[in-house]
Amino acid sequence: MAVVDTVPGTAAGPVPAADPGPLRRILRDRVGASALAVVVLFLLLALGAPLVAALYGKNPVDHYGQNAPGLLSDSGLPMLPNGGISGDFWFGLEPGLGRDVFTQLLYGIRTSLLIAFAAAVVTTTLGVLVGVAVGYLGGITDRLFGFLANVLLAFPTLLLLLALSPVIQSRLVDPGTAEPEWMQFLVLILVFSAFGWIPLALSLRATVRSLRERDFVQSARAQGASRFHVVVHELLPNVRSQLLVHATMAVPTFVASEAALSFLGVGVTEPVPDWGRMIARGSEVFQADPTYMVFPGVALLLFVIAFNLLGDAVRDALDPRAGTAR
Amino acid sequence: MNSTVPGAGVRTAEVESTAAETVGPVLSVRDLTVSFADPRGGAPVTAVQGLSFDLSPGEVLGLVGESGSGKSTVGLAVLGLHDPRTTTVTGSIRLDGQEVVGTEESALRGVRGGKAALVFQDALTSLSPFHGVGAQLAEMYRLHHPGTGRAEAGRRAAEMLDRVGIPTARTRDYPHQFSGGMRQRVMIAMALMNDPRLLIADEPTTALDARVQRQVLDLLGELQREHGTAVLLVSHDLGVVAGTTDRTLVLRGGVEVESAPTAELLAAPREPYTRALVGAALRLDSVPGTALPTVDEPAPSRTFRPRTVERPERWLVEVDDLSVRFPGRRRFPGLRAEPVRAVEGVGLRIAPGETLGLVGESGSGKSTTSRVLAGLQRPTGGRVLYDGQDVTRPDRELRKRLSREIQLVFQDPYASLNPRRTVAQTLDTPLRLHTPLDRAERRERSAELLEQVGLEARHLDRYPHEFSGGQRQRIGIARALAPQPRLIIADEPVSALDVSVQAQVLNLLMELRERLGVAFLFVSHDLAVVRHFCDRVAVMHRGRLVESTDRDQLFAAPHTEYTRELLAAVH
Amino acid sequence: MLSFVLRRTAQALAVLVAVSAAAFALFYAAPADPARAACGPRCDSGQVAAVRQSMGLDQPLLTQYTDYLAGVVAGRDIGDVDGSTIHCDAPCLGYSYRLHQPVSEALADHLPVTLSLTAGALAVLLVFGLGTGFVSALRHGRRTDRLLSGFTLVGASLQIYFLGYVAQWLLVYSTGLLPLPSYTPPADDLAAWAGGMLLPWFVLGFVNSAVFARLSRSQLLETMNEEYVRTARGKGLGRLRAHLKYTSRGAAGPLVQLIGLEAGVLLGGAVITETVFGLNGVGRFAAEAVAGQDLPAVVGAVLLAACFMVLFVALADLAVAWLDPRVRLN
Amino acid sequence: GSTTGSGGAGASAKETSPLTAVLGSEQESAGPAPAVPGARAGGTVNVYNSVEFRHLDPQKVYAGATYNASLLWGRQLTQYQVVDGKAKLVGDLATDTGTPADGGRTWTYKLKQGVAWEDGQPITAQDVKYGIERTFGKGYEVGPPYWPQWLTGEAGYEAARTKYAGPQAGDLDAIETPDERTIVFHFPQPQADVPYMAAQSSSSPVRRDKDTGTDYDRLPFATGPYKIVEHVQNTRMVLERNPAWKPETDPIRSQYPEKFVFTYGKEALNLNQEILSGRDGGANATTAADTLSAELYQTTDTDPKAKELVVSGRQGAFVTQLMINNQRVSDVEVRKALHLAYPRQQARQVQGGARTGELATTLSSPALIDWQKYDLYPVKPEGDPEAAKAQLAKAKQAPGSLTYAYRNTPTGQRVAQVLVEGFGKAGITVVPKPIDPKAFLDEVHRDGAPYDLFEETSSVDWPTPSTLIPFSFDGRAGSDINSALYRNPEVDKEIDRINQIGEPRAKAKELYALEQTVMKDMPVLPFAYPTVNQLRGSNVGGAFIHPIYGTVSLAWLYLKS
Ligand SMILES: Nc1ncnc2c1ncn2[C@@H]1O[C@H](COP(=O)(O)OP(=O)(O)OP(=O)(O)O)[C@@H](O)[C@H]1O
Ligand SMILES: Nc1ncnc2c1ncn2[C@@H]1O[C@H](COP(=O)(O)OP(=O)(O)OP(=O)(O)O)[C@@H](O)[C@H]1O
Ligand SMILES: [Mg+2]
Ligand SMILES: [Mg+2]
Repeated sequence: MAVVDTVPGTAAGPVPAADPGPLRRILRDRVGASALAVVVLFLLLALGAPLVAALYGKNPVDHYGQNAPGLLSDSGLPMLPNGGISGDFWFGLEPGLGRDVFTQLLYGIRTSLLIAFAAAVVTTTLGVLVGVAVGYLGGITDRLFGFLANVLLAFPTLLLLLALSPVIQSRLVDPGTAEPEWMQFLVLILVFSAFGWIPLALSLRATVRSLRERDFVQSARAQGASRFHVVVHELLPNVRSQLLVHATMAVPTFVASEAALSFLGVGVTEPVPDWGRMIARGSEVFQADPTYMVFPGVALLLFVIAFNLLGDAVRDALDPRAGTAR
Repeated sequence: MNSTVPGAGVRTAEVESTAAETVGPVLSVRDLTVSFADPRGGAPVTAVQGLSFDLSPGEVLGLVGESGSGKSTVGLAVLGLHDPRTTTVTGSIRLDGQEVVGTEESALRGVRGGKAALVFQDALTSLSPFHGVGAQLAEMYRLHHPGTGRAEAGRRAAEMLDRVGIPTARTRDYPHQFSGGMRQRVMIAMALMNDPRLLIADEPTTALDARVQRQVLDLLGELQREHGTAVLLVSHDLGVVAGTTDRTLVLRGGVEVESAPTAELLAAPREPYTRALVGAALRLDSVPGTALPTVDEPAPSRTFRPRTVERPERWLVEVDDLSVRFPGRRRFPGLRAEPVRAVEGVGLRIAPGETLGLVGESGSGKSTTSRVLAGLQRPTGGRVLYDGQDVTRPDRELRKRLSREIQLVFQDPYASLNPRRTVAQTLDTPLRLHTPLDRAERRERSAELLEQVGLEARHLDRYPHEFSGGQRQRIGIARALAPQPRLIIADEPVSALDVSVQAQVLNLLMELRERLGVAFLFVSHDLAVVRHFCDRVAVMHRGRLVESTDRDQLFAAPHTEYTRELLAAVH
Repeated sequence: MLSFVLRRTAQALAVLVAVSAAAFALFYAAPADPARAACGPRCDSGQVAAVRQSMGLDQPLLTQYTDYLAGVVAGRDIGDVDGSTIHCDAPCLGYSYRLHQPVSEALADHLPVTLSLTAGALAVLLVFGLGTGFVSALRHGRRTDRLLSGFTLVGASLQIYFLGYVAQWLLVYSTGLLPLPSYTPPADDLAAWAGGMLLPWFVLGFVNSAVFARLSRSQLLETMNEEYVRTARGKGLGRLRAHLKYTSRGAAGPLVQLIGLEAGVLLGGAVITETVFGLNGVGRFAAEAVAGQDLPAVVGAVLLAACFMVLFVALADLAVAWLDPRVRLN
Repeated sequence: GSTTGSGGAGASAKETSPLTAVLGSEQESAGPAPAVPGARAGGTVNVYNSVEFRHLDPQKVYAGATYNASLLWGRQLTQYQVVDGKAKLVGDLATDTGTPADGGRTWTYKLKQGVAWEDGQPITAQDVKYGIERTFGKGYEVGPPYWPQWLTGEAGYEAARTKYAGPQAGDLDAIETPDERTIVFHFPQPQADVPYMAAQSSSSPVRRDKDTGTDYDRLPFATGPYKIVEHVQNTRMVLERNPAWKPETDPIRSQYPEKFVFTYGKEALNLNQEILSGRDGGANATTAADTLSAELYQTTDTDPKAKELVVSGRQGAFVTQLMINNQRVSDVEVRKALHLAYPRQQARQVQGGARTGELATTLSSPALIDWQKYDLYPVKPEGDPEAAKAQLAKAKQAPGSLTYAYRNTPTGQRVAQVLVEGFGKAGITVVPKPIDPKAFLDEVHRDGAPYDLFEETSSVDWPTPSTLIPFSFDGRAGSDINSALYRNPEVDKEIDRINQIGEPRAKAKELYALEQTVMKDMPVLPFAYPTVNQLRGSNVGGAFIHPIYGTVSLAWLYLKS
């Protein structure tokens, strides 16, 4: 479609009002603004977890329920109703170990976010590099990539994650030594990254393929610009919004996947607080103590919804069809 | 294009005497205002404001105006096709005495396709790609003749298609299997299926070649006369309107500027805007190489030197026996479709400082040829010399030189600018690559370039979308000028622009040509533009060069049948 | 069209061979020793070596792989732990020493569960997802649209393992409204089959329907603005009929592709759903095989999943080609 | 802590052995079995199992739950008769529990009249011999190694097999079958435990012409009250009454239900739910091996109807211990400090509390004959960090950090957290090391495994202490058997001496004394005598936890209506 101007064609005609910028536009959207607020709240809680915990006076590792009598029954269930919610333990006590649920949740955000963000960064970077390069180069590279992507996509991902995590773990850790916490994180980030980059790379490849034929790329090439210049200065800025949307949408996906793996028992292990493991434990004691599953379940729900909404808002704000083009 | 069609005025008189005075108007629009709500909550856009006009049976009314002036909005409002949730329509639209504004959707269904029918600009997107054309026509019939059997409707559809020259054997085919002109004819056949009282044709020929455009317009006129249908012809092209309409209404920014019988309007426009619009339209009888009138400057003061290009000692560009083939689509490993022969045995010469026009209908290989020259496309065969050097397999040195001395200007000014780079960044690239200037100097030079093309230094840090189409094309030209090229390849540089903007850009190009002495390869399908701007013209047809001569000679006495046809279509 | 089918089939086969090779290399390179696992804890190294030999694990990986492929095509004989040989019919996916069963047989045992689960969930997902998408698009920008969009968003953000437990608790255990999730072969008792699958169908269908709702909504909205839909309405066709006949046809392509993808993914085993509802389908089978280091079973399950994936994606491509004359007739 | 669960759980608190009389007399060995009070015949019992039994071939079976289930279709020379939760070893196919001679070097069994295969042919001494010969064969390593070891007099199984390589290698001379009904075993060394070994599944007869090799693992030929008529692996198995079985020959089993239908592959939680709710045949169902899911504890605790369906009892002769690698933690004072600091109660709490078992103070299980409770170093169940610190002060050198290897399961992780915190309070740093559950046993038993602590639940092979100290604490045994790597030459000498005793009770007495000697060194920390809790449907009668095999006994079940 030919882009047409509504401005009378004078040499120095009035220029349309400046673009308000994506952030402004997200804020203008009520839903987007609240989503952003929730996301920021989660981020702040993650960053300030030690501070909040200190103010609240509990930590996520002490077995309060086991050490003080009267909190847990012999079989480990909280004595007080609603999962042991009390003035001391705002969200109750963990059945069994008797840790504080509130601080567990709080520190759980850190686990989720750290893995999700890292995986999002890795997959986005990888996706961009491969997608843009392959899309631009075309030819045999492109066909090889297409085949590789098909093969990787045909793999049942979850199954592979299940099978691979212990393998990678045992490859990386010397059996005699204790596995450092960061190693678990690293393994999860690695397995997520192994597959997460493909969809982005595929969509970028398609975008770049069409951009490659666009006049401005042709023009840069005709002017003798290097491949590097074309990719970095001409193509990359044009896929920026796609990247941003991908990254925002990737975070909740990885948070959910991480929780799913933990639920299936191959995620992060004790004592690192983790929502998926809390839900798994919650499902064991659900009939006796539904509260313990509800807190992480709802927190995860809120978190994922907020991120998804934010992703939508980012997409809307960056969508060229939504108004910048004209 | 051309404006004065002999006999246009006569026809107008004829129609008025027979139909318009005897019965009431088919369409009567009073004080029509249409505004669109901004989905993001901004101020609503008023696309049409206080428009009134009448259309008598059998009359053809042209609705002209530059892009975005609200022409299509009027057309859609007549059929009540706007989305009622985002659109506010006030005023009155009476179709054959029946009010459309505010009428129930169900009542409008009988009107749409029955009393009034629509033909849109692009037939490929307007016909459903998933249904056969015959079926689409038959549906149109059955919708307004309830109780008709499938067979009967199918027969009528086939008949109608036959009327517009589509063989009956092809009624089962799908739209994509037809050429653009055929599709447009299918659209017209569909619109006329139910003998509507009113036909709204929204830019029905914009997407077509001049030749096909002529055929379709002729067909439309023929059928219209036969059925006595009133036609609202929407167009931005005065040339189209001139040859077809009885009366013309000029819109600007949603407001009526002027309305008069077409011949009158073209001969003696009353409003300055109309005058400019008429003046800006190039005609085949205007003096080539003169400054063109624009809306801001209806009587151009500037003149250009008459152009003389002698046969040079050494051609800047020599192309011999050039051929380009694109591999066919891969089917099964080992099987490939026939290659596309985009260019076959083309030979061209361009002298330093000369402007060569390359014309031909769509797909004739113009762009491909120019891409070879720009080094963007490797030819399959043939020889291409630039300044005596073979450019088909350039070494580093030559490539660098070519990329400096040959520059490109593209058709679509928006697509040719990177939307994510500021004007300064866009202009910086060629300067950085081809001049030894440092950063500050490059910025200074960029500002100079902008001024050269009539923009200002303060525009440097803006993004393309902050400019109008004409301004964007100027930026594209400034970029081409940056490394001081010897040859500029301009691929349809004004086709996407409104007439008045087109005139401005052509003026600028002529001015630069005179000042800088650059050679041009000017690709266009618009003969009037080529005639005005070029020294020599080469005509391409299906990948072959059919003619290449001096401008005046070509337009006065074309050698080949094909060229003659092309020229005839413009007249 | 024929050449399209042929090309697509060749592609699919190539992908499958690559997947099998990758799976083979990946899992057999793992540190776990299948021979030790098969032999049991009391085996000493000599016995393990013997078992390894009878299982063919002493061969180079490449030989094992080509034997495996040959088995898939033509069947083969496999050594058991006790030195006897077992014939395994084509398509032979190896022999599970954990289950004492050819992998293909074991998979065939579990497949009906997953098939049932997938078919029902897919139906729910289509009806619900496409339905909400269609209504949302028709009521674009209105309250219904916002409500439905919110609803699907919540669906997309809910995790099966959370929703599944809560729903099970509410609908099955505490109120007894629904039967216990279980699999009964439909041939035995159709009502019991449907009853036992009802909750899994709805939970899996609902959680996954959000993607469809969103895609169908955006596709329909996009298509609604297509000129040919406007033309159809300009012909005098009612809004609903125009959308049903023209818009939905235009929006179908990407949806069909997504359905193919989803069917492939679901058939590959909905590990979490099957875990939550205790259904013994391919997903659980595979998860258990992973936990039990039953490599032939893992590779078999991976291959089966990949097969479904490739098959359904290819089918979707064919369907799209069939739906769209522009592709079909080229 | 208070005991929860149904009355059965109380049984676990008893402090004497459930074995009443050790060996039954010939009269007691005669059929029919004592009638189960209230039993009626007929109906189909559903048996739900989350996983298929690993083996059905009698010579490959080596797991309590399978022993217990196989009583339905398989018979051995001897077997446990259970009345009122008390087990007594009686002759099953044999007329009595065996006659020793030659100081325990020769044992003679005589088959009963009228015992038959499912096709009606009599079971012969040759069939019994052939069955035992199979335990030497290739592929049968998965079963217990005792017959080959005892019959050849070799200490190692492999060495034993070099002397005789199974039925393919011809006849085994060590077993004599003078006539169709007499079997005589000749052992190079005195063996006191032959009657118990004769009750193991690997002593089952196999008829040579019915030995289908690998397939025998799927469809063994029946001698018991039921026969397998259909077996789809990992899916289902159907048992019907065996008309060739005669109740008057069998002092143990009954034949009340018409059929048994085993269903495999359902998730444990779901099948438990099904039994609890009684829907879809759940009322007629029981589990064979799956225990009550933790998810249902609350329901069975609070709902009296559900509580009634829980069948509880001690898990055979199993004992759970915190293993200490005695080579790595060689200072006895440190081990004693660990014992004092061990937060046993908390560790039990995270696994479900008292219902999961009774805290242990001994190496041996209360299920063994003539067992007596003792507690050498009494300590608070929640651990005594102060006492532990004081004890630690006596150590020559304080331990650095100790590695605790655990199965990487949710429960495993929680117990690890408890230990880290509990031992931490006493100033002992514990580094938890998660290990893939399937690889756990191999990994911790591997030579030179670098772990200081790990938990192990193990059992003797039959209810005498003969396979406890002489195996698990024999300093000459490898890490696969002597998990704690306990080395004490004195103890080894004692073992050799006691092994020469041919009379079971005398031998047991000596072994209990030796156990206390070992316990003085605190080589491992006893944790609990685990309890099993299983569910049976409301219509299922006669369910109890088999005192030896530790699961619900199928052979005693009947349907109430
Ligand atoms: N659905 C809509 N929502 C919002 N604004 C619209 C809508 N349709 C048209 N407009 C705006 O109304 C004005 C008139 O549009 P219209 O399509 O009638 O112009 P036109 O004269 O047909 O232009 P062109 O020659 O480009 O077809 C433009 O500013 C356009 O942006
Ligand atoms: N990259 C390509 N691959 C395959 N075919 C191509 C390619 N580029 C152009 N063609 C074909 O080559 C022929 C000539 O194309 P070209 O773009 O040169 O025509 P044109 O004269 O510039 O047409 P227009 O006026 O529409 O721009 C056309 O048939 C076109 O379909
Ligand atoms: Mg328009
Ligand atoms: Mg072109």
